[in-house]
Amino acid sequence: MKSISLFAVLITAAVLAYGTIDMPDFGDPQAPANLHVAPRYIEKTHEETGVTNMVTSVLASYRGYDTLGETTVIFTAGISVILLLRRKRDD
Amino acid sequence: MNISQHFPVMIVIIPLISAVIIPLIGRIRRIYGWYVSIAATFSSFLISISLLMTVFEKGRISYWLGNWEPPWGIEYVVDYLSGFVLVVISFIAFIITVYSIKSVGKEIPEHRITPFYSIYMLFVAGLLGMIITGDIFNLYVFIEISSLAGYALIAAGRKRDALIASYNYLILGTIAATFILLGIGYLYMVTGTLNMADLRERLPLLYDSKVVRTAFAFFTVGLSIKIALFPLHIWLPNAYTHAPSVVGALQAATATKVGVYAMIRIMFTVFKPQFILEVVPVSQIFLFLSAVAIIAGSVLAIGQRDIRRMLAYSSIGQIGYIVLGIALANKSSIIGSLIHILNHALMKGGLFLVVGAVVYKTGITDIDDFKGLGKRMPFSMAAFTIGALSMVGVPLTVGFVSKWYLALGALQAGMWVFVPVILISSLLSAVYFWRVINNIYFKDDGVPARIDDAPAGMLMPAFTLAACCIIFGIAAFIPVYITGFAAEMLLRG
Amino acid sequence: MIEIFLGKYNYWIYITLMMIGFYAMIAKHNLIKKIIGMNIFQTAVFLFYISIAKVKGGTAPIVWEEAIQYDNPLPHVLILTAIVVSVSTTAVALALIIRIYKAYGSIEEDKILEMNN
Amino acid sequence: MIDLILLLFLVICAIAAVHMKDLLSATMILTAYSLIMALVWTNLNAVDVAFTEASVGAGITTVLLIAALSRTKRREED
Amino acid sequence: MEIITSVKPLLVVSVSLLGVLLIAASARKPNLRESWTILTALTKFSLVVSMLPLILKGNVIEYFLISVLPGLDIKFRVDAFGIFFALTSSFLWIINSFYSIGYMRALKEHAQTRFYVCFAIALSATMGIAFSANIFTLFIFYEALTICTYPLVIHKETPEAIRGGKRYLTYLLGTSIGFQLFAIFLTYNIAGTLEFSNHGILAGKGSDFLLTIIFILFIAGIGKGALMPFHSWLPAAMVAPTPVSALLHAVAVVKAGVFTIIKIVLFVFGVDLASKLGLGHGLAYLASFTIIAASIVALRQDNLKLRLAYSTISQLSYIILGVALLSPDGITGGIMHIIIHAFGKITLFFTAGAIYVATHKTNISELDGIGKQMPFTMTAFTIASLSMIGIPPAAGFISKWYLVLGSIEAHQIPIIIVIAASTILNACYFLPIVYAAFFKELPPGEKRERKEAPAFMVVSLMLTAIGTLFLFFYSSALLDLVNIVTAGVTGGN
Amino acid sequence: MQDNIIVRTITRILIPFIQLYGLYVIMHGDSGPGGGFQGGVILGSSIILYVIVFGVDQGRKIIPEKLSDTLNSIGVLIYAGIGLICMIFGGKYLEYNILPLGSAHFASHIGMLGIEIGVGITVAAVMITIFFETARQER
Repeated sequence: MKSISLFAVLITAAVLAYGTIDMPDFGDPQAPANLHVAPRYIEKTHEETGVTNMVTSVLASYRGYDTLGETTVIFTAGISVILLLRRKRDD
Repeated sequence: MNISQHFPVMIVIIPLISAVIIPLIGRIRRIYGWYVSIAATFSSFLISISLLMTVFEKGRISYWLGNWEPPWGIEYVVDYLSGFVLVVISFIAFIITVYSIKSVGKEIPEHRITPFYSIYMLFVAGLLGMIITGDIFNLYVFIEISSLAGYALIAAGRKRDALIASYNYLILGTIAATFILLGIGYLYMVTGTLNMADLRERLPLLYDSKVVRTAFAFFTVGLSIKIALFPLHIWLPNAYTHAPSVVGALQAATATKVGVYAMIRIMFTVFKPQFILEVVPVSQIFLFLSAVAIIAGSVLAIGQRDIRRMLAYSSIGQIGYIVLGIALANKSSIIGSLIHILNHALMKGGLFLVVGAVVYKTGITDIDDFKGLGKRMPFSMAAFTIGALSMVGVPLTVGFVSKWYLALGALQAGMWVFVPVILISSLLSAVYFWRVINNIYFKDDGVPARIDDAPAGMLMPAFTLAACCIIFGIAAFIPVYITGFAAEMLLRG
Repeated sequence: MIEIFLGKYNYWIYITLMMIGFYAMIAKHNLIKKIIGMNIFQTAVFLFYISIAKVKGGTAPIVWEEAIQYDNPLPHVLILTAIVVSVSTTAVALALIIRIYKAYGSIEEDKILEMNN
Repeated sequence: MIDLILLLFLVICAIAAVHMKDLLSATMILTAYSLIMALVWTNLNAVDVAFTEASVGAGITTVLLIAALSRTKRREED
Repeated sequence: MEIITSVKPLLVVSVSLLGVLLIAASARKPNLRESWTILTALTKFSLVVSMLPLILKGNVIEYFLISVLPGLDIKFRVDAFGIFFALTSSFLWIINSFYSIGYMRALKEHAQTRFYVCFAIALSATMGIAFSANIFTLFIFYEALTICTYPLVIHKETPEAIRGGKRYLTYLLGTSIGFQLFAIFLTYNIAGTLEFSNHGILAGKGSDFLLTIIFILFIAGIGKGALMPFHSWLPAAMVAPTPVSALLHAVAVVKAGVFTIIKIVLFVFGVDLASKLGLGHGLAYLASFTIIAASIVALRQDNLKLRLAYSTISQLSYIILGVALLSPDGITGGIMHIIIHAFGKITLFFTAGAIYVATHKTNISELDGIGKQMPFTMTAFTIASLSMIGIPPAAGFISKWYLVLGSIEAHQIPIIIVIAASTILNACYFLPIVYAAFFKELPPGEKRERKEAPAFMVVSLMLTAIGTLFLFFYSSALLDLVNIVTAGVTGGN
Repeated sequence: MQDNIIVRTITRILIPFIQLYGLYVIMHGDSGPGGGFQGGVILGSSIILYVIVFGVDQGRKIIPEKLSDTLNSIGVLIYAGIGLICMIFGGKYLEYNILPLGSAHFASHIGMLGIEIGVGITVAAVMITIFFETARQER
């Protein structure tokens, strides 16, 4: 079992390492991740949403729906724990 | 306010809000939770039909959440493919909800029923969200909602084996989800976008990038765990066997189907078909894996004593069919795959519902104990037989249609070897269902005479699914017509 | 070769961390250890995301007069969501473990599997 | 430079957390891991995320793990 | 030739399904139930007869039901060959019904309702096979026939019966799904249609090699034809009650098998293509081998029903042989042998059943002097044996005559030798029984008194024996029908 | 820890401050680090601290089961409800700008604040719930 796990881990590591070779360098401002969608968040946040924290504006407004999903996940966890652990009420 | 323009978001929000309301309303009376669930799934079903019709009238629907245009905001997309799958999943969810109350009342402790329905609706909302979303990170969020809900649902019953099954599913499911998250990160790193349509445009230039290939690898491995593609299926048999009957039915009929749907999305609409066929020939690997899955699933199913475990292994084989069609990647084979999604949802759902009814009435799950059940529960067993026939792929059931198209696709792709694979596994499934049918109808002893048939509330849903197996088997042009459009859309380069 | 390593050291570290967590998740028998591994595993992926967001000379993505360049806020948002998912999963897993311990009296996977057979 | 040291600490903490037989110690090391991670992220200007990780990873997760440990077993068996 | 659209073929198929409802509804009243059976049989026969004049004028009756998938239609088409088979089966069903009533009541069998219900469904399926307009429709009814005869085969529900039933199903389902479906699928792929046509649909489509493969798959896939090596289900199915054996051997199952083979050879491949590829010769030699081998095995059987079973295997191959010669006379002989063998073999089985009911004897060695106890029965037996051997004035002579003519026409002298040899073998295994029955002394302790079976049975078996003679003298009407078939398939365009 | 007077006193003093800070973090997510989620966790942990020090039974007296259950749902309902309200005023789901609150900026500001509060409530309530259920000792 241990050796199979180790094998799986090494394979995954190898794939990851393979992928890393072509990555843009760390902190490169010209990396594609920083060029396509993100600039609008950075430049227009204040103008479009009126808040100064870009993380908040993206979180709550541009991608507000993801955050609804996130809240739902938390809610799911809460109900799951109730489902799994709560005992019958005495009353 | 024109409500119909908001249908794409309503189909997810309605079950979600109902899930939130159920804990509040369930305090007044437990049964209200069930009523709310029925209302929510039924409205989702109606909305999904309306959406599919709109797609046929006007083409692809794009809904911008928060009115931010994609790729900056999140986009909801309904096209032929997602419209079709939405209808299938919401229909099954509705049917199983109608069925659920008696079985849940018996298999789940009373004080857990209200949270159970809440989680149940979250599960449905998560699946529907996965189907409709056009944004890969949003896909991840909904995968997690449905997965978390799924773990809890499996462990909801009284059996202790379910706990460890659920835990193992949780560990593997988390690995899968994290792999998907990693894949999303890799794609974002080189493209700077999360929108599926946008990715589709930007990726072809990067097909040679090692990052993109790694991302693809992580997506496929992650989703393969989620859909239990052989040999990553180890979580599935225990989970389906020990879960409460309703959960088994729901998971078997919907969860893996939606996983496959996500896989199709990634392979054909985020990447283009040429990527899996020409750039990195992963389709070859998938062909091989799916053939192994088809045979192995069927062979393993033959050896099982517990009927639910048998059905679970058979699911592994059926998933192989769907993946086979995807990997062959031509029009016929994709039609076959998509119809098989419908088919498997209908018949496996129906079979699990019947098994649930048997458990409800008698508590037996061992195939050897089914002797003479045909006399005691004739209607339930009739539904079971229809489902089994469809599973084998007998003509005039929908199972035949999907296998026919898969085989056509295999020949068109010049891979005639898969035709015998399909035939052999049909034979094997005939073998394992025959054991059950034979016990049910042609053996006498076993089930005590006081057992009578399941209540109408359980029979009707099972029969609805069985009837659909036959209706779509005879009027096969309906699913073929719809999925034909979907297949063409997917293959457009 | 040396640039590959030095220019991307964050990425190499995250791979290492991820593999440690991954190994713990699949090789350890103790159920809680698996959860610890899972946290390491997921957090490593988050580190990767945050590393993508970093821009040389950038400042935190909060509007500020003197800033010339900001870091990319999008990965931060995604990871906020992912952290929440992670803690939710942990909570559900722990709830399961408590139930398992109550049912089996053990949190060692191999022992539990023995008991099942 | 400080980055690299913190990252190395991370690796050490991860290995230690996985290796520890005493689950309570492992949990505490995991907390340290989360805190160092939060530091790394602060260093990378991800203040919101670091804040969250500090409160969730180091706070809630630890509390939950300890609560769970108190209801199960403290030691990992071989 | 005109094509007439009429709903009658559908009525013929569905009338016994209606009968099923009535039979099942009157399960508690045996007399009523049996009247329904007889009534349905009569209705069915008269419906078939009512179509006869049109067909004799050279017309074809068609009825289109539904299209499942493009190219896969459920469609009925009554032509000369189909109505020939339908007449045979539906007529013999009437007699068999009378006989069954006598047999089942005399032995006080259990589950009689199930018996009659399955019988009626089997006849529906047989009619469906006879009137199929394409291979797909034929395949559906072919499978339906297999499945609905299974409960009949295992009627006794003893372990031995179950084992026999298992083999029955395994062979028939296995070959049909494994090979026949594959062949149908390939045919659809290269021909683009599955409609039967007088000159075949495969000519000029696909390579010779592929066509040969398809042919082999078809022949292997039609297990009901009992060609060696797929014959062993037939002896295994001998555990069934005698009326069922009669059904299997004379009325429905094996006849459906050879009917299908003939349909494939003549109407899918066509005479020209089959002779061009040499497929006819191959099939003829396989059939010859089966004739001789089965006869030799038959010689060594002491159990009367088993001997008859092997005799059937051998006789069926006459039919296939005749068609495989691909000459007009050969085809005539083969087709004529369908009805001639049906009358002869049903008589033989009726007598075997009568002997069993009256004396509980099953082995040939116990039959010494039985002609003195059961003169009518054994007279019928003698007539039928003569027909099997091919001695005038029994009808068997006609088909053998045509077979010999056909082999000369096809320049196949070895085939004549085969026919001659098998005639001798037939004589060897039938005549000793006749001799023993009439000329040997009764075993000590048995009295020379009348011990005939119930009247229902004796009348039935006398009728079929007389029918055998009748066919010899009045064969011209049937030959007219057969000539339409042969003219169609061998004539010019 | 129920009998350690120092811990008990300090906890009593600290908890209001922690809660105040939590509320601050929720409210000021728009201009600085933090937001509904972090604030919710802080609010939740104040109660968790209370429960650790004073015990589960005492904790349940402050936050009864019904209350925390209700709050779980209320938070998500606020969030989803704001989305629906946006729809009623003719916008897309979660399109705050459309709310009739004067300027679009202000509307968007209020909308975001609203959902942050929703998130905060749910997160705090769920954290409390999870902790109560996990920490409850078997009797």
